[in-house]
Amino acid sequence: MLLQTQLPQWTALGPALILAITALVLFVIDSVDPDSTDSALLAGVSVVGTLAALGVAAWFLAAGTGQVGTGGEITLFRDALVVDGMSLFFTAIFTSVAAMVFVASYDYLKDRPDQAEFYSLVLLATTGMALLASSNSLATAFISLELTSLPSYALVAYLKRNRGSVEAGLKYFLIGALSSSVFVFGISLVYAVTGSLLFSDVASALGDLDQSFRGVAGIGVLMIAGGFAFKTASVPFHFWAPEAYEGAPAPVSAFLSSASKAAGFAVAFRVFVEAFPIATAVDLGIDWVLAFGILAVVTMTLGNFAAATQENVKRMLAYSSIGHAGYVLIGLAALSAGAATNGDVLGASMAHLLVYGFMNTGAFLFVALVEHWGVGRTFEDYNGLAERAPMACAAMTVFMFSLAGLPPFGGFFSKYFLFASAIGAGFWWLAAFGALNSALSLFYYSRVVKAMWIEESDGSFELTSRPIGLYAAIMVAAVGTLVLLPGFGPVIETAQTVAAALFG
Amino acid sequence: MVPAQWYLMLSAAIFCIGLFGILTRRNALLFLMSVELMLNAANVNFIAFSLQWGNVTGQTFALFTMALAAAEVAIGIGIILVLYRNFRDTDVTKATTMRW
Amino acid sequence: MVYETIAFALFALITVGCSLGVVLARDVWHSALLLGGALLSVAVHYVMLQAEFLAAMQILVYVGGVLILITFAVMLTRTNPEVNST
Amino acid sequence: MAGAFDYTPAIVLLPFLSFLLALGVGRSMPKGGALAGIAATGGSLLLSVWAMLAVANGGTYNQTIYTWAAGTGNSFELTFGLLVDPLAAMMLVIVSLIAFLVHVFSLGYMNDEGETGLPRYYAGLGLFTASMLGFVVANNLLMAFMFFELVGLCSWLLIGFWFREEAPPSAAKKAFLVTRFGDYFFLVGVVAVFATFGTAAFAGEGSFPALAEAALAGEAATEINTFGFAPQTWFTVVGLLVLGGVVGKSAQFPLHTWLPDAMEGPTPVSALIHAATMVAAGVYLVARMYGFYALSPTALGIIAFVGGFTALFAATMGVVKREIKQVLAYSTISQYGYMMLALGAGGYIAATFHLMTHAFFKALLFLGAGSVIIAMHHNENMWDMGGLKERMPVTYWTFLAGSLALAGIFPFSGFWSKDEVLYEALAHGLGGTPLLLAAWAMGLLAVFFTGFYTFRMVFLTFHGEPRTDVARDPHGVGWNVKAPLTVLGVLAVVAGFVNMVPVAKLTGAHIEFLHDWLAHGLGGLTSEHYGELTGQFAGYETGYVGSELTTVLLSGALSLGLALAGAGLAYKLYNVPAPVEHTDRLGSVKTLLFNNYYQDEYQVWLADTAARNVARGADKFDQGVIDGVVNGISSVSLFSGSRVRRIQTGVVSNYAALLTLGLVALLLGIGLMGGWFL
Amino acid sequence: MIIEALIAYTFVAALATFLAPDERAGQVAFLLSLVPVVGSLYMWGQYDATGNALLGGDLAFETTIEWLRVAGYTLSWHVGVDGISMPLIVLTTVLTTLSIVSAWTPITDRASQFYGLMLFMEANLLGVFTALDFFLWFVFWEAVLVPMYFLIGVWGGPRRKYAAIKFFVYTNVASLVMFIGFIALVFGLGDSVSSLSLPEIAQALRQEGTLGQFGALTPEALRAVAFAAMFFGFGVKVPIVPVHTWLPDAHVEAPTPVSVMLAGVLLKMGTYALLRFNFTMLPDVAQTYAVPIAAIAVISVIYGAFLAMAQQDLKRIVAYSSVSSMGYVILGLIAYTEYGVGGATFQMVAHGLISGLLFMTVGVIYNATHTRMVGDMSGLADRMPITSGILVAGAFGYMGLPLMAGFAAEFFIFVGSFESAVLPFAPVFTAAAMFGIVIVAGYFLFAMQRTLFGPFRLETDYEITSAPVHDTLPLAVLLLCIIALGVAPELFFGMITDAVTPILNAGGGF
Repeated sequence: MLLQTQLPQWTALGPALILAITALVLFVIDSVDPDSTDSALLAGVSVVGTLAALGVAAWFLAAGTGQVGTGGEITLFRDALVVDGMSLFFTAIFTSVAAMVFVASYDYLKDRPDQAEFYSLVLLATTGMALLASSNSLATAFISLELTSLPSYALVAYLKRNRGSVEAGLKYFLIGALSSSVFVFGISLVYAVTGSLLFSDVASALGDLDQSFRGVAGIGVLMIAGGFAFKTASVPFHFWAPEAYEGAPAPVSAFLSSASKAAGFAVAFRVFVEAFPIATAVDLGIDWVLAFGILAVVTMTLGNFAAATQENVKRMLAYSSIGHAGYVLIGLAALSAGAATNGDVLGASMAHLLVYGFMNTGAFLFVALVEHWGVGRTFEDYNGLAERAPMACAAMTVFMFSLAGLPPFGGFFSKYFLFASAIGAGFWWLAAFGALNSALSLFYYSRVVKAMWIEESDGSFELTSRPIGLYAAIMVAAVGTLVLLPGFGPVIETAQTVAAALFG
Repeated sequence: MVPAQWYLMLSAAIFCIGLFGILTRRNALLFLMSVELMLNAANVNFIAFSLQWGNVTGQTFALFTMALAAAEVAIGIGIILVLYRNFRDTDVTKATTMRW
Repeated sequence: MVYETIAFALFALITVGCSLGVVLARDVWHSALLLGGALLSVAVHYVMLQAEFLAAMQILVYVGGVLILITFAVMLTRTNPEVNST
Repeated sequence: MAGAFDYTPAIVLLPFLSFLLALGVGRSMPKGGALAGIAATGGSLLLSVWAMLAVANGGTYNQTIYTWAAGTGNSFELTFGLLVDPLAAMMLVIVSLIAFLVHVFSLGYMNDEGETGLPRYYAGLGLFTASMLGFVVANNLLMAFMFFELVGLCSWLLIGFWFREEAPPSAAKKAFLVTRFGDYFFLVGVVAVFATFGTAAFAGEGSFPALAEAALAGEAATEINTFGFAPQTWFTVVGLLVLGGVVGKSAQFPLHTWLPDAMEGPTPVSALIHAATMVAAGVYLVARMYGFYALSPTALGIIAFVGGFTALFAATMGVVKREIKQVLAYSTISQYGYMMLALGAGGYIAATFHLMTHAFFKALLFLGAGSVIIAMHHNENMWDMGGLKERMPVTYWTFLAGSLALAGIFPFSGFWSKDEVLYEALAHGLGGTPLLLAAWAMGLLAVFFTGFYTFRMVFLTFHGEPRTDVARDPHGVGWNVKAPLTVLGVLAVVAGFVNMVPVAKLTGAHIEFLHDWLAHGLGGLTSEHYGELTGQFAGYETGYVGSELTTVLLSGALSLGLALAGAGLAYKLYNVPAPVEHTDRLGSVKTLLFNNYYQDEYQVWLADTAARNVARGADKFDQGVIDGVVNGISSVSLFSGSRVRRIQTGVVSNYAALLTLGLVALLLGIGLMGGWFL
Repeated sequence: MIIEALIAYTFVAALATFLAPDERAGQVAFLLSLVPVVGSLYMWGQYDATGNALLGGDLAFETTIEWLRVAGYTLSWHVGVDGISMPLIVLTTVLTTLSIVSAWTPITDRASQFYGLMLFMEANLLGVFTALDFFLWFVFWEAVLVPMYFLIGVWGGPRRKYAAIKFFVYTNVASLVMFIGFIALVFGLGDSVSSLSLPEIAQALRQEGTLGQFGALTPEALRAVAFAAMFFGFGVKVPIVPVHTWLPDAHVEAPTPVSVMLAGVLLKMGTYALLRFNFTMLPDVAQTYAVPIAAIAVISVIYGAFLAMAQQDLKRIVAYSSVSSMGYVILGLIAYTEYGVGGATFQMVAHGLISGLLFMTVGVIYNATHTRMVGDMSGLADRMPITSGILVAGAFGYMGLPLMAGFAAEFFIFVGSFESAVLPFAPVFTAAAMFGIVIVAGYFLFAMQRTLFGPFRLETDYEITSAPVHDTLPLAVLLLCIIALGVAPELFFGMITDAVTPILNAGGGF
């Protein structure tokens, strides 16, 4: 109410603007003192900026900006951008993840060059994500997607003297470039048949489409899906993910696997629901729901099965991240035209992404902590770690069990609500596949727990320091993961409300 | 005026050629060039159908594509250079320290 | 109409030919040159499609920017003889 | 009058208290808890006698005292209650008397011999007595079953008393297992009774025998669920199921195998088990619910036949045994066979009579054997004895009295009861149930063997020359051994006089006290009622050879003659200064008898080898197939995981190719389904 | 509010124990765990309800607080106690305290973590037995796995890692399958339920016509499929043959106190859930498939008993015999008679106490001898008379000795299932299952004979002596409880039948 009446409309983009401005501030700091390694200042500014953005997003969300109660979505720049509940919800996810990553980076990046660049790149990527969640046209979607991707490429290759990091950056970039050309080509095909890039116009044009063009439209739609599959690390565009997550600095992996994935889903949800409405698409024979169903099953299966036999914890997490993409895809796969359950399914997916943002970020940050200690990356290296660092290991246990979907952690609710809503929508087979994979995932997640708590350490390592930033970030993530169980109500209710608004 | 479908064919051909390049060549720079071809294929579509539909949306989008392609190339070359520095090679199949 | 068709066919051929050249040429340097050709011929298409401004941009941005960057990279990484191999 | 019944629970609780005392503070009590046990059983005895007097005055008692479990809805209640009628009162006296004597005897057998673990022993005795007394006064089948099981537990505890050796624990296990096997059927029977009648009360209007009778008579049949069978068939089935427990506990063929092994327990325990408690429980149970069995001729026939066969079968095995207690063990089996025969033949009184006399003389024999064993320094082999007559006269004379009773020699107690058993079988057999005649014949034949093995035992033990140094100079026994022997010796002689049927028939004198005793009491539980029932439902009628009197006399003469013949043969073979084994004359039968007809072998094979093989097979199946599938699923998952990850070759060109392939496949799939290419 | 207070208190106690020093953790945990015992006994004393938690009527200590709304369904903090859960709550608190005491000897390493996890598990178990909202219940249900995984994995035997992960994944698979089945059912109910409150769902399911088409499944098919899924899901926990193989591994590897909890309470979760879900909510399906279910029960009884017979490890013997005993529970449940279902519930408690006692005793023996193999021991009764005596008592309790809880439970079940009107050939099934009492006697007697009796012969380089008092005391307490329940089953049985009757009453409606 408040915003709707008293603030100019453009302020609805506040979170994104704050992020962008923070990035610029960082550039300024960097240009004033190019060799600055004052982590505290850089990280502090970044954290303040992202928290401010998060605060604004949460405030807007609570105040109902862009939601049905206050007059519906706010469209800006001739409908190119839209601010509604969903975009704010996702912005909250991105900024929370980014804030945790920044806090953790304070230690991780200590004594490294180019810190300011790192922080500003992450901030720019976050800005891109915020815009991505708000984009209401294929053009803004593409641009903000690239704005997200381009800094990410650089971030993955941030450790430029580390072969793994560089290799990861290369692969990420190459697959990314290929994917974005596919994406753009898909957009061009859709434009070819509809003559518009605005979601609503595309939708109405598709509704009147000559049946003979449906092949072109269909290829375009699926190619666009491919572009999002890249961003969300879904099969078959997932190939970059294991290497990128493994090779990248762990905070970046956390950022990419949590926020970037969420961003991909944010835009995918909006594009497919708004630009290619199910009823229209099915009439044209473009059954993207089925396509996402197949992708969901294949993605979760591939991700989990590959994760089950990894030796490297970080790579295991990478594959698990693919598996989770598969779960979230259920949100797009368990839809049906005009069904009342659509909002529930999509909302459950969104809620899962939020919880995932905490637990997965936490897990990668724990890996960052271990890397910081120089312990090693394989499961064996983690043996007996709990004796040395019980608090951190307890937090990691929380993340692992939460990822596996065990209570009393947030991942339990989000995963089971996701399955439940899929069943509720009649797609019980998706839930069944999810359940199978979930059981398998328990196996490999508990391997980490087993290594930390059950295995004997060989006593060869000493933990030299207690990095405050990393610890703080991990604890925040752990507490978030825990609190999201009893406090899941607002999350799921908000998510389902804003998701339902998308179908409205 | 040439029918827009022909341009569709053309762009498809260019796209496929670019894809073919990506699949067959191992040099990272050729990879980049192939991607440029594919992006151009999309641009051909945009511009052709921009005319067809009588709006400038397509043209505008093509402009964005160019700008982003340029940025992408810039980033890409940066990465290729550090790749070269680390692996003494621009062969993308050589960087396989991480797999499985 | 006929001229347009002929022109389209011609430049389409050039575009496709050059593109094929890009991906088939053994030498990266040749590829880079042929890419320039392809991009230029696409620019011609733009002109035919009444998008002169974009054609100009195509030439400026692509041929002037991207291609130079690529060339630069080719130069920097050329010391290795294996670069030529496909 | 009612005062006596108010104290009935105390009859059971007193020994239980002694059990608790011995278990809890037995270590610090004098004589290891023996005195508490003696006091308790003495108290029980007094109360039992009081109760018996009350019953003699025409009182009976049938009262539910505790609700064990009550369903809320329309289901039946499970209760504990007391039933004191003539049968129970008599049994109470017998059990508490023998338990009392066994306690006293144990002072000599256990305390004086310096055994360790006495508190455990007396705790066991106390619990044993309490369980048996509880069983005796039970007023419903469930309560009976529960105490029946407790009796089994106690037998396990006591038979395995010397647990530091190999054999007693094994024998205890066998005893429990074999009787458990029988109890399994019993339990099914109990459950079936509840399911059928909704009650398991023994006595009263709503008791299950009464309901069954009403059902067969065509009254009130609607309340009864016979699971689709004809009522009589179903009652037979239920009766036979309950009989399983009887066969097990009363050591009837084929579940008799545990009893000889049970001789591993202390001898006073054997006396208690065989005379008054465990083994008697089975027969007592049949007598207790006789009103139910009487409804089913098939069940009765089976009981009679099993009884007769067991009587003969066990007697034959008894003739070759070397240990004194083994002989007694087989004699026990054989004698309980007679009781079953009597029950099956409609001789409710005869069975009860034999139960009583047997309790006295068998307790006597066991205690006498115990006395001999004390004297022989715990050597039980009769071939090591001989000539003990002079050295331990009290034991000898009492033992002889018991032996005469066991062999059924006139006028000792066993004669009267056994004679009545055989007479009932004969009379009802002649009355139109020829099956009983076969059972009678076996029982009669067994008389001969009984006489033979009994006196073989007596002669080998007490007569002739001592064959070992120990036998020449046996250990003395104290008053606490002699006193119980004397009491029981007197009883073994005179107990038969309560029911001298042949004399009564001959003289017309009214001296059938037991008949009168059992004829009154609660309605539906009297011997007369049972007689009516067997007549009505089992078709038992009395037939005679000539007149009733001739039949009685013929039967008595026949059995006495056979017993004397057996005793005479034993006299001829073994009452010599230096007896030798004559078993070789039996030829191949000898091996058969020594091996107890290979009954143990097949049962051990079943319980051990076969069961273990099944178990091992099941285990293999479980580990191999069922768990194999579980582990297989995980292996397959992990294996496919290790394959799946191979897709990630690390070569980015391959990724691009796979990516393209995937996209194309998806395009083709969705396109074909959506009909884009049409 | 007492339930909330108890659960919250126990969570806090768990936390406090985590922070306690290792040397004192055992005592701290014991003292802290006394409060739930007292609390549950107080609840038992105050208990005056007569209803069934799912089918209505009086409930004790009921609270409902709305928690969240998802997809049009309300989730609440909804707890309450009826006659079925009350005994299980008492069982849980008592067994936890006793297990904690019994852990004093064997658990020397990382003690505060151990005891903290035990209390954490207790809190969740209390939640399982009181929760009346599906998701609330499910949270507790799944949360029990986590401490159990650690308890087996960290403090277990040589193959503890394998056992722990097997337990973990196996039961998790089961939960997932169950979840899908149940949720399908809920969605099949459509608008007739607006919350995931179990009573609401149960009552709706028991009403004809409320269940609608679900996807391609007709209401009947949905009932059957959901029943099967839930039966599998809960059956794993119970466990029933053939999904039992995690149990022996988990039991053998788990340290004694954990085995006690596993056998004593965790298995009861499965049967409890079967009763609450399958047999209360879908009585018609259960009755339709009575024969296969009874067959599974009988097979579990007999097959489990034979498996126990084949074992050489005392713990494995007890573990497999649990499979056997749980088969009786299934048999009682499918009978749909007062004694059958009530007896099954009673058996949950009885078996909890008895198997707990046996595991503890085996643990005490293991503490002294460092072996559990039957073949390694002989004549232990000579050195450990009291422990041996208790083992004997426990074993006889397991064999169903009258006046001990096991007999009461088994007898109720047998009587109930024999007269079952629902199960065809009920007498045959009952008699077949009852044969288990012979086999169980067989293997326990064999095992006792070989371990406790005969000449003492165990080569050790240390003295084997009587167990310390704090090891023996829990055994004695358990034994007393077992005898008390055997002599006076009405302590629980009355309230159980109160709660069971509504299940039966409406059950015939289909």
